[in-house]
Amino acid sequence: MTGTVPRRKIEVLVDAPLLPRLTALAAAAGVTSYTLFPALGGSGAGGRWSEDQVTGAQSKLLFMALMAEEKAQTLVAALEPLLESHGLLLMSSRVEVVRGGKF
Amino acid sequence: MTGTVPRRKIEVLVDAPLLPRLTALAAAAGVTSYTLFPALGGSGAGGRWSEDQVTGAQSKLLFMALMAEEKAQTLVAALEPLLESHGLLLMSSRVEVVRGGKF
Amino acid sequence: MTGTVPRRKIEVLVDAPLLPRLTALAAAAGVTSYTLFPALGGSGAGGRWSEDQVTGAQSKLLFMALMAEEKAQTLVAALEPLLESHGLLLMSSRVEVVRGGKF
Amino acid sequence: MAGIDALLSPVILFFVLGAAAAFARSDLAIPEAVAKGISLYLMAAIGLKGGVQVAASGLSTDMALAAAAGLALSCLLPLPAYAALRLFGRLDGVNAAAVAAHYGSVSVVTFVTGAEVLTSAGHPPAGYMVAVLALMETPAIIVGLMLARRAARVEAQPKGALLHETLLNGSVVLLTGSFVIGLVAGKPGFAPIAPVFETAFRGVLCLFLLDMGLVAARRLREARALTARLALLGLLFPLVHGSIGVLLGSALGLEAGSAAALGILAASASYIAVPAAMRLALPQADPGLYLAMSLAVTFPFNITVGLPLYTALALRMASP
Amino acid sequence: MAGIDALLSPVILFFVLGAAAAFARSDLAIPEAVAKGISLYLMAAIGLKGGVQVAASGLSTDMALAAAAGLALSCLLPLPAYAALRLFGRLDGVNAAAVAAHYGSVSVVTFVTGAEVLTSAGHPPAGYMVAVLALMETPAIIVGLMLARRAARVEAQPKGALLHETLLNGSVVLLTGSFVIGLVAGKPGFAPIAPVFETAFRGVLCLFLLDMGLVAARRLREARALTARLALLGLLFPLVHGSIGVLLGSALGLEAGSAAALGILAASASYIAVPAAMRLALPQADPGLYLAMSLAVTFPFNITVGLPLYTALALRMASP
Amino acid sequence: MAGIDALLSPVILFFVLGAAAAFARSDLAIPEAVAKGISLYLMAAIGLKGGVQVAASGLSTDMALAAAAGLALSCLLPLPAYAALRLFGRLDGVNAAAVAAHYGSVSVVTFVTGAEVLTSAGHPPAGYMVAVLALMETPAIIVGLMLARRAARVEAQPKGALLHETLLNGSVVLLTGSFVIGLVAGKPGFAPIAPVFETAFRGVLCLFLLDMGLVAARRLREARALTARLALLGLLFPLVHGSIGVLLGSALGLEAGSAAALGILAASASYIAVPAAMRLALPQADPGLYLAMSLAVTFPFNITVGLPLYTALALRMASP
Ligand SMILES: Nc1ncnc2c1ncn2[C@@H]1O[C@H](COP(=O)(O)O)[C@@H](O)[C@H]1O
Ligand SMILES: Nc1ncnc2c1ncn2[C@@H]1O[C@H](COP(=O)(O)O)[C@@H](O)[C@H]1O
Ligand SMILES: Nc1ncnc2c1ncn2[C@@H]1O[C@H](COP(=O)(O)O)[C@@H](O)[C@H]1O
Ligand code: NA
Ligand code: NA
Ligand code: NA
Repeated sequence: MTGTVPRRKIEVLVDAPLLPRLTALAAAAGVTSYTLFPALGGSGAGGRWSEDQVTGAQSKLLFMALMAEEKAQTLVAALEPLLESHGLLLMSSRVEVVRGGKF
Repeated sequence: MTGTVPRRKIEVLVDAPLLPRLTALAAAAGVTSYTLFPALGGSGAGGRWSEDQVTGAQSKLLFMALMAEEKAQTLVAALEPLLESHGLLLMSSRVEVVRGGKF
Repeated sequence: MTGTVPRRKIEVLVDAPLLPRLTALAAAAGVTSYTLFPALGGSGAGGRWSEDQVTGAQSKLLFMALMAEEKAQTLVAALEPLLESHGLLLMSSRVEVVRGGKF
Repeated sequence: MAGIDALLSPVILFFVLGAAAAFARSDLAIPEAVAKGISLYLMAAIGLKGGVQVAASGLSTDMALAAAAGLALSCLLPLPAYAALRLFGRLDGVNAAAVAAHYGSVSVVTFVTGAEVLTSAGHPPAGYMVAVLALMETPAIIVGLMLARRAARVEAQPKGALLHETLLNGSVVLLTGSFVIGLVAGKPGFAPIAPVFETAFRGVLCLFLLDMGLVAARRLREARALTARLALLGLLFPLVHGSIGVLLGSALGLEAGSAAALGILAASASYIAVPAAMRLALPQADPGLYLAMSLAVTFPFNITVGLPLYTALALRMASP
Repeated sequence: MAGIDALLSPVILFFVLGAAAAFARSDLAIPEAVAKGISLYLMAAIGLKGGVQVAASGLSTDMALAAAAGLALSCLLPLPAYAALRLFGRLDGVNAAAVAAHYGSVSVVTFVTGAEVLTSAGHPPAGYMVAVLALMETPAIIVGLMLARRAARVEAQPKGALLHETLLNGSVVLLTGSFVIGLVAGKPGFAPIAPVFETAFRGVLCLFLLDMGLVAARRLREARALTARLALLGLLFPLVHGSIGVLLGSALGLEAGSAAALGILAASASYIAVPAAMRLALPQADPGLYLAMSLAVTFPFNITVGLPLYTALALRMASP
Repeated sequence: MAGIDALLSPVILFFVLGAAAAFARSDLAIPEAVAKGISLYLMAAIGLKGGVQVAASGLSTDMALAAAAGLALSCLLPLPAYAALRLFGRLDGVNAAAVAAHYGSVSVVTFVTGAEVLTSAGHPPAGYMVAVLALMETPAIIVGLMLARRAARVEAQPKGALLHETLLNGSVVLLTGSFVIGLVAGKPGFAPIAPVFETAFRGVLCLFLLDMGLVAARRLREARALTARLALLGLLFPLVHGSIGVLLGSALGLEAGSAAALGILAASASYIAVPAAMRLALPQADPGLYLAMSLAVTFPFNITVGLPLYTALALRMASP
């Protein structure tokens, strides 16, 4: 594909009240560019949850950041304690981006 | 990447009223962990749709589940009749996850 | 995996007011099937943004389209001027789809 | 004249504004969550008011007659509609059955707008018409599915599931539930919540019809499957069904307002409960088609032209 | 009797309707954004009205006494609750501490519904009870975390951060802020906005309780972690805490309405501020458990059975 | 004094509460869909009320004069603003042009809040000022783009497209459409919807300004591009433009309320129509910059300090 470069895409499904901690850890690892997507609900070992709750305590969102391979390793390492203690889901995958200089 | 294991990510774009059937089929195939994301609109062979409809009949969401390779094959096979009859879109891709024991 | 075929998934993070232009360019490149997902917020070189703004000027969404490899190249080429001028993020990745004849 | 007055009331004008904005491709849009919230409010309000009125007036034979008439209309209207859609509309069996189900069922917003127009013209429909509305929502779905099953090899459905899904459709539950709450609470219980559910009703309806105008016109613009023949049927069905409803209501001795309301129910086409059921049970049918007909053709026609017509017909039948 | 009357008021009936719809697995649902919007409206309204009342009545010793009593209840009630959850409920230390924190804190919607019931029974709580409500939201969180820390090796928290997060929780800020605005604006400043924040209040509360019924019943249906023993505690805690609150209020000489309100606050369990804090500070605790107890057991119990009980007890204490 | 009174009205206090919550980093937030819904309601209400008033008072030369003055201000104010932004603000041409366009255009919420303040001070602006508001939204955009084109090689735009997008911007369409509906419906048609669009207006405005306070303060906190010089301009522009508007209105013989409203329009800076147009047509310009200036500096200044000032100036000009 013309003009694309490989990057790593890191996605973390995070509880809304935890987001500030996640972005702070990411920033400390040098990752300040990211995009957030809403999640609607789900099911896991801890039972079902769904966004239509008056209590916001269980709403979750997807943190997504693109970066170079090395930086991704730093980020995953930096997030690992939070992933462990709060049982968060992290996915890592390979994508190609256009205008790779930027990302 | 330290501590990650490969998993398959299955995503299905599903009409909101069909979701209970999809999750029932998935549960029957042994997949009870998933996350749902909202979709806003789209366009396909059947024309355009958009979420800002009073009628909820055309709103769609994305079902996403991570699992091991073998389970993914079972799931896709279990969903195939529903995919066929209702013309749903299923995507399958490879991702790495942290704390693979859990997923 | 039984019955799946490889496709390319193109995702573009686009400002809401720019969407009509993006879909027009995609249509001109022969891509008329796509799905839109909402984004909630993010951070980048241009600072933070978040969807909870009265002004809709900074809300963004994710344009996602599946297609064959060759078409993806055409699409990326067709979108490149818009990506450049408006600094949009484009990701391209490989997925498997079921019922590949359709997509 | 009541007709022109009704057309120039803000409620209808906001619908026209929404439609005009969508045709001009303005980016005006009401957030989906807000529109959904308003439609739930409208259903709760109409249910409550109906229940409170029935609590005041007591049960009556009129009520039983209107209920029976409504049920009959919901079951029977899809049959000639199906024939017309196949023969004149040139639809295949499954699509014809899906569309016919929409026309046997009812549109809550058309009813609500009609009740407002009738009330401000001095002919409020009886409170029990809300119960008739709830009764008419689902039978047409069953009839439509039976038609589809005769026409084509349709995937066997887990029957209980579908029945459950249609009978417990959110709008049916909210309407019926609010009706019962109104019945239990009566006038005194309703008084403290009347500012929200009665005084504010018309104003909120304006905002909702603004959204309906936007939605209907956008659908019309994007409707690919809509042929001229089908559009014509989308205008004829409400005219014919509405007249049948009014005449039936009058023949059963309902007062003018209730007879007109029965006509409005018959004339209206569903765009909430039925599309959801069809998407589940008849996935082969094209949602672009049935939503275009009910939402983009019949709904606007009823709001602007139909309501004054059915009202006038009911008044003429009432005055000997 | 006031109790039955209260049960048949539309406000409570809408809660029952929502719960029934969820148990019947209807797809009725109120958009999350709308429910959130309504809950913010309710907090602003209750805060404003409290502030306006205090502006009219001035400061009093009653107010100081009620505040002290509220603070004490929020700090102390978690302790016996924790013991009961460990010994009778068989929970581990961290989960017991998390649940106990919920029962020390308060539920705004329970208070709001109780205030409506009390007001329509002729015993409105004093305006300053809103300030007591705001005071009681957070101390229980601190106590709960201390209990958890004694029970298990809990991840050391950046303390300032958590304190900040609980004290500046949106609901606490909005309640307190609206209270102050009401205090500053007084009756004359409130008059022009009273149609929204006072006249419309009850009707909007109906819609909100419809949603709460849906949410509570769905939680109950999906609650896996809820044992019979824990469900029993979810009924006993409000009874015991509510009685303590009423007796304490009466002993301090508060009028019947305010004593009942203190009981309601003590009886209620948080499902907004505390769950968010627990998710942050005690991630090992199971949200399915504490939300099921507070939202799916205690909340419905308080709304339907508890409110009339605490009211009756307060009235009996008041009349010698 | 009217100024202090206005500052202590709940409408303004809710704005202050929102800003304070955001500065204290509270997680208080109003869902985007609800805030959007409220802003559409405010536009519909202000349009309707303006139309109803013009229907009552008839056309006048004042109206034509005010319209011409508004158009002239929207076209001309960007020019000196552009110069100041380049020379004193040290912005490049494209960013200066984008910011200048915002200051030529108007903010609906500033106008609405100002109209409330003026009305409760006994000087309601004339109904036609709503039409002037709608007229002033878009010309500044065209002027801003022309300035940008002179300053830099700006991507050639499909002209029709942009003109279409700005003229048919949702807020312009809703304002104008509601104005026309008010004109057609008149007092009698408006009466049944007045409880929603008039009685409830102030209370709803409180909730909206709470959100605006949150949004403005968050923007200010996160604004990186805002230099001290630009912030100063964000305070000077409204002062200068507001004074010009008031003086021009007074010179044209408008009554005090309308002259003050013209000043408020001139002083206000757009944060809906213009940012959207700039994002499309001038992607090189920095949204963080122009939104910070209009939303985080000028809007709060106008709401708290500007409104009383322009009112006082208009009253002094009126009383000889
Ligand atoms: N295998 C999975 N695939 C997709 N989402 C998952 C998976 N496992 C957990 N989740 C999501 O993570 C949330 C918490 O998971 P758990 O801690 O297992 O309850 C679930 O409610 C899901 O939304
Ligand atoms: N190639 C594609 N890429 C992304 N989304 C698609 C694609 N094809 C279909 N869709 C989505 O699936 C919906 C139904 O597709 P269709 O059945 O083709 O009308 C569309 O409205 C899109 O939201
Ligand atoms: N590396 C990245 N990963 C994820 N999202 C990004 C990245 N870079 C930019 N974005 C998104 O694109 C938006 C605009 O980016 P920018 O032009 O750098 O301000 C940001 O606010 C993010 O939402
Ligand atoms: Na019908
Ligand atoms: Na409590
Ligand atoms: Na201006």
